[in-house]
Amino acid sequence: MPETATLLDHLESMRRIRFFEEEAARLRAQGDVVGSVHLCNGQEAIYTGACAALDLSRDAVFPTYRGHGWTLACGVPPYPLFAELLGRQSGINGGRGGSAYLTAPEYGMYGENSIVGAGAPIAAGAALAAVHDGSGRVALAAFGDGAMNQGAVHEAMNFAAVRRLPVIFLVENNRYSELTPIAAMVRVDLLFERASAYGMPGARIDGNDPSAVREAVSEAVGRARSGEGPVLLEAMTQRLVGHYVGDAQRYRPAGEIERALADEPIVRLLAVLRAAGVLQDELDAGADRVHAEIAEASKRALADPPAAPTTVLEHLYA
Amino acid sequence: MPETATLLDHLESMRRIRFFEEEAARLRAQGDVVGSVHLCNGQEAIYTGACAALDLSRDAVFPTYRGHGWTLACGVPPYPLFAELLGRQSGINGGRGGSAYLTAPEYGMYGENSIVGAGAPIAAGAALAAVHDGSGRVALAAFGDGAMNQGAVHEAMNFAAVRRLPVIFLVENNRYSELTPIAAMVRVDLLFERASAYGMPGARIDGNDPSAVREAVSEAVGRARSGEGPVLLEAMTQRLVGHYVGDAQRYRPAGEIERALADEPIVRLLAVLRAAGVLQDELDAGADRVHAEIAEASKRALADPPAAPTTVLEHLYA
Amino acid sequence: MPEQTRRLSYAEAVNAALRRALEERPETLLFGEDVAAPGGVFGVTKGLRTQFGDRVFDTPISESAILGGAIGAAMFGRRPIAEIMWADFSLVALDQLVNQAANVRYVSRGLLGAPITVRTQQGSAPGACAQHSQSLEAFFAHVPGLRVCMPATHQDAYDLLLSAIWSDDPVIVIENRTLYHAGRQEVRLGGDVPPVGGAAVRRPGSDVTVLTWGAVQQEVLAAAERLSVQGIEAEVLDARWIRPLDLEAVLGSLARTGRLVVVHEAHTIGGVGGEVVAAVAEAGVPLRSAPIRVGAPPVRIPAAPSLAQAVIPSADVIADALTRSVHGTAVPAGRG
Amino acid sequence: MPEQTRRLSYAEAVNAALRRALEERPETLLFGEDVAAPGGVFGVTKGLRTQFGDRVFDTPISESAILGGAIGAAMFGRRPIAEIMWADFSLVALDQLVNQAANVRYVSRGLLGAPITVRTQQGSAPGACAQHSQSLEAFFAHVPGLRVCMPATHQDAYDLLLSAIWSDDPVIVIENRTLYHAGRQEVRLGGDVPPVGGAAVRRPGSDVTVLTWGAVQQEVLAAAERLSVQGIEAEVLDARWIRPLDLEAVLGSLARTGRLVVVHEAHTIGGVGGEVVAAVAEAGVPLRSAPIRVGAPPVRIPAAPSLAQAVIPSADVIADALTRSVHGTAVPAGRG
Ligand SMILES: Cc1ncc(C[n+]2csc(CCOP(=O)(O)OP(=O)(O)O)c2C)c(N)n1
Ligand SMILES: Cc1ncc(C[n+]2csc(CCOP(=O)(O)OP(=O)(O)O)c2C)c(N)n1
Ligand SMILES: [Mg+2]
Ligand SMILES: [Mg+2]
Repeated sequence: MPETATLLDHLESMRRIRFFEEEAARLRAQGDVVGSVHLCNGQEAIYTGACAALDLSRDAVFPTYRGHGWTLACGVPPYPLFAELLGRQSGINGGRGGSAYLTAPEYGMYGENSIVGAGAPIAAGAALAAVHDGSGRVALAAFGDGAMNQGAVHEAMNFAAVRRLPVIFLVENNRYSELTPIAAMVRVDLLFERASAYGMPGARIDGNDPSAVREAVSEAVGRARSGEGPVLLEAMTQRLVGHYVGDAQRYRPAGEIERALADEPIVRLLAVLRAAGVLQDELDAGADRVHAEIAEASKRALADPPAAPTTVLEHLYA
Repeated sequence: MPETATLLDHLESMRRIRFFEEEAARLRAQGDVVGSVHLCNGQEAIYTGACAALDLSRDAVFPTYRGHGWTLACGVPPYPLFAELLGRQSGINGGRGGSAYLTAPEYGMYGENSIVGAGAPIAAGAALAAVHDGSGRVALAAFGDGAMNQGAVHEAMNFAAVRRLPVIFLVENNRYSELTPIAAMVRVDLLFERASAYGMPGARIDGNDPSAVREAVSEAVGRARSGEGPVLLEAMTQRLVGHYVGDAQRYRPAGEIERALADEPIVRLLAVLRAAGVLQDELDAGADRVHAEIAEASKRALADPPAAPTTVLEHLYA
Repeated sequence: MPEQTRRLSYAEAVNAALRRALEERPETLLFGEDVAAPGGVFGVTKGLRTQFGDRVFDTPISESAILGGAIGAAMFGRRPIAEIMWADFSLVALDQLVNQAANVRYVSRGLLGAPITVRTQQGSAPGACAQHSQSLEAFFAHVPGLRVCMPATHQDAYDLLLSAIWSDDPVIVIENRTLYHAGRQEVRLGGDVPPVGGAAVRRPGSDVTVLTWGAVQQEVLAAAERLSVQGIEAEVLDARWIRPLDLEAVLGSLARTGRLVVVHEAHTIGGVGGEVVAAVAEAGVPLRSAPIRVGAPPVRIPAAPSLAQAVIPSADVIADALTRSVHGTAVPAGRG
Repeated sequence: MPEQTRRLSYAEAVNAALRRALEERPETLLFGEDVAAPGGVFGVTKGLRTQFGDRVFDTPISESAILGGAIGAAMFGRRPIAEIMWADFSLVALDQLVNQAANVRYVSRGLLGAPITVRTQQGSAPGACAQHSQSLEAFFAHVPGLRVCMPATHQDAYDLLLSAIWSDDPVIVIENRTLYHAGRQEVRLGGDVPPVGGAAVRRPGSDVTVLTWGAVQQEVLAAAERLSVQGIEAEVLDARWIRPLDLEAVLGSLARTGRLVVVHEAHTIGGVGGEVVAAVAEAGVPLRSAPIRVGAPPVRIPAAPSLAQAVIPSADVIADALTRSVHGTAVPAGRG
């Protein structure tokens, strides 16, 4: 097991994501943020663990519309991220991307994708570049369990396998596609089992444990950097919230969310840390610090002016 | 082993296809037929075996541009098929389909498809209809080894598996995609292995033995009719000719075609029949009959007038 | 089904049309992502799974399978109604509509058909990203063999969808999510299913003809009312059907007004507005001022409302175009 | 690369441009189906694999992976040249061009770009089926963020492709397989790579302006020569670039001729010809007769040559349109 300091880093990273999402939900409910907002509450261990295993000074992640967690884990500060959700000029993309399509390549976050599965071939393409520029860079494509049934994902996996590309396919399996359970999507819900027929390793991992994710991704990164090709990782997790802010979740069986709350990554890691002798005061102090950071970032972003239409026609072409 | 009478039927069916293709090649070389013509010489056992297992009064096949063999095996006479290739008014589609996109639903041949993989979801859709109309019909989607890497095929297989649709996915694995060997397409060339992760049975079968194909397809049809869902069959075979008429095949290793000629379905079945005591004279007489049938059909089609442009705008809409 | 009138939202009108089709046409099927058990991400298909069971089902996130599945089922005698949640998503599977559905009847000379109805919705809405905001009717309208409509009123949400389902051709019905729950209106249910095609006059006028389609019609009507105060009377035509396009209605109106403005939310360059203006110009109709197209400028659709508002045609921009058209500040469109 | 002139086929001109790009731009990659070891199904990429090794490779039949792969590689600093064997096949992966490539630069405000070149070819050829015959430039030309060109001459096959590869934007280069091996011409190689855009005058004339693009240009020139004998001089403009469209060149020519005919192989309804006619009408240029679009009628493209010939614009049909335009049998396009 990693040392306590590392676990405390994971805790802070996951809390930053969780508290960000809680504030984002509030901003959406209040109407300060408009449009569809897809929160990742409960899936934080995946982003924290994976980004800890990557070298984001050269590697890159290609996540989905459910990408606030990835963006924060890549190191984007909460302030420009809130500002982006709020459509502020100070947003990380000046408001052009919004919650579901923002990008921050300068942090190794190569863009959310709001087309299910479309990021997978793009990540494979980045890996293709890495093969040719000798940079040793690795690309990580993240998408949901439902995306596994999209043609582009299939093509990307086969393409990466046959060309031995340094790309990691990371499935965030929360067992739902929007409002529909995985049983309506696939007959076999062991998604990692698809890997072997493409000729790459596949494994199911605990998506609620940042250390487990970190370990699995580190190993995959090692393989990729040494030219051994792609890997498919299926991280089992759960959404503690709706598909989008406002989703009443009538489709979720009674008790499912309650059970999930008992096993979600932050609760679990807190227990581990307590068991390791970390004092509750220290843990609470950490929470307060992050809460303050989030509150301050949100306040600051809210105060900023909306994106200025004057430059709206710029940057369509080079 | 099936009785001799059945094997002789298979032989006649395969010869009809082979001789048709040989005549089609001649017509293309002469310029009577224009455009890309994709011949199936060497793959006849698949069409003969599969169609023998289907009830084409209600079942349907959805093949590819390499579909002359399927069309003949479904019972379309050589004459309207030649006429279609020749762009004659008497063509099975009045010249609208041509060699690569013809259709003959009245024979259970629901259309070639010249978009790789696109026929797979359409066949799954036909199977979906069968589930709802209680007809017990089965759909068979046929496509090549290269098509296995097309997104639409992946989506069709998963869709069929999760909905338990009565569709058979039959891969004609000739180990080439146009001019490129399968090694450039996939890392694992055991394509049937993809089936299990979708939750359907998959098997590799001898695509050069019509009886083996017939048996495997019969079993799949039985499963499908009884509501047990789809099957993926990978029929191993080979192209004895180029991807299209005129293909110089420089990409094929020395000796490959020669080796294939020793194992191709007609040669093999002739040996079996001789061993079963069928006299060479009878076998030769059969060949002469089919040759005559093909020659007569081609001659008749050649004599027909070209498709009349007067009705070219009709049937775009109902 | 007997005629009756009820107050419905646009979404409820769509739902009523689907229910009627499922009741009256046993060969119909309804499927797509989240349409069955959840009743649709916009609640449009609520209650249909419960009432019609397996004929209404949820699919994997596989648009090629959804559209190809619809085509195959149609070839086998069903009448599938497939939903593509956003028109933007059709681009992962456009092959099935253009290379497949559109060819079935033509190549088989009518032996087979592909009577599928594809319900989708499109356009900009506050906060929506560039991958969820496009207006793509031009892609579908360019394809011989497809029919395309864009219901912009509650009544049309009901009528056009039924026309589409009853049609023996593949029809793309493009709805708009900003209309689904924006208030209730009287909707006539039952009665004969109207045939495909035909524009509708939304506002009579004598000074300028405005042809429009889709949700932007509301901006057009607002602009028209505003100009009416200034004594400019715009005739607002709702194309409703993009393919076939009711050119006769446009020419008829132009014969009275002599001025043309086409307004759509889609990008102007290469948009269907170009088809309309070109067809009118080819017809050689004498115009008193140059025709004007109003649509989105050449840019992606940004998420921030302040940015999106700057590119999506507004009543202001439309009113300005109408004024220019009428006051002919635009160079006259040619002399004989 | 130093200037030189060589006699090349259209295919060899494309090959020369690719070779130059691979030599001068180490960040280029070339991939697609059958492009490497086999040298392309049309022999266009012959010899490049041997000369450039792994930078030129064959892909699975996976257009989404090919286009998405190109985009990702471009985001990571490569300059990929991807081949889509037939434009018809782009429809299985159009998402990657419209929803992905076109958005990269805009959303990131220039932090990232997707400088990909997509080489494809399209159009009707004897015996080709309805799924291998379409002219789809209208689909690409409607997309803000994409560039689209259609080289119709041997020289342009070389020049435009280099402009595309040198461009930092995603560019679709639409070639035509009927041109690849139809004889050799002098082609200037080397020298500066021209910027994107700009039409070319293929034949000067004073009576009518014909704007065209793609292989049908040969029919247009044949028709123009035929009419010249009758004393009608058509000015033939090759648009070359469909997006950006060189409207200035068109207006400049119209200022002299006052008559417009647009000819493309694509279906007229919803085609780019509509954009041209509409833009001209909007500009309010005085025309002496109604503009005319010549293109394929609303129908799928049938395989039989006798049928395809009946729908693909021929010199006869074009000559007839030019005559109607000049003799103004068409109703004049409006009086002030
Ligand atoms: C091609 C495409 N089809 C459909 C959608 C609509 N959609 C957005 S999210 C989603 C569900 C995705 O489920 P999953 O892949 O499991 O990811 P999760 O949302 O659970 O993280 C769907 C269907 C889309 N954005 N793109
Ligand atoms: C979507 C699409 N991509 C590419 C092509 C061009 N193409 C036609 S046949 C073919 C090879 C197909 O190989 P395989 O699936 O093995 O079938 P085979 O030709 O061997 O029977 C290709 C790439 C196409 N028709 N459609
Ligand atoms: Mg999920
Ligand atoms: Mg093959």
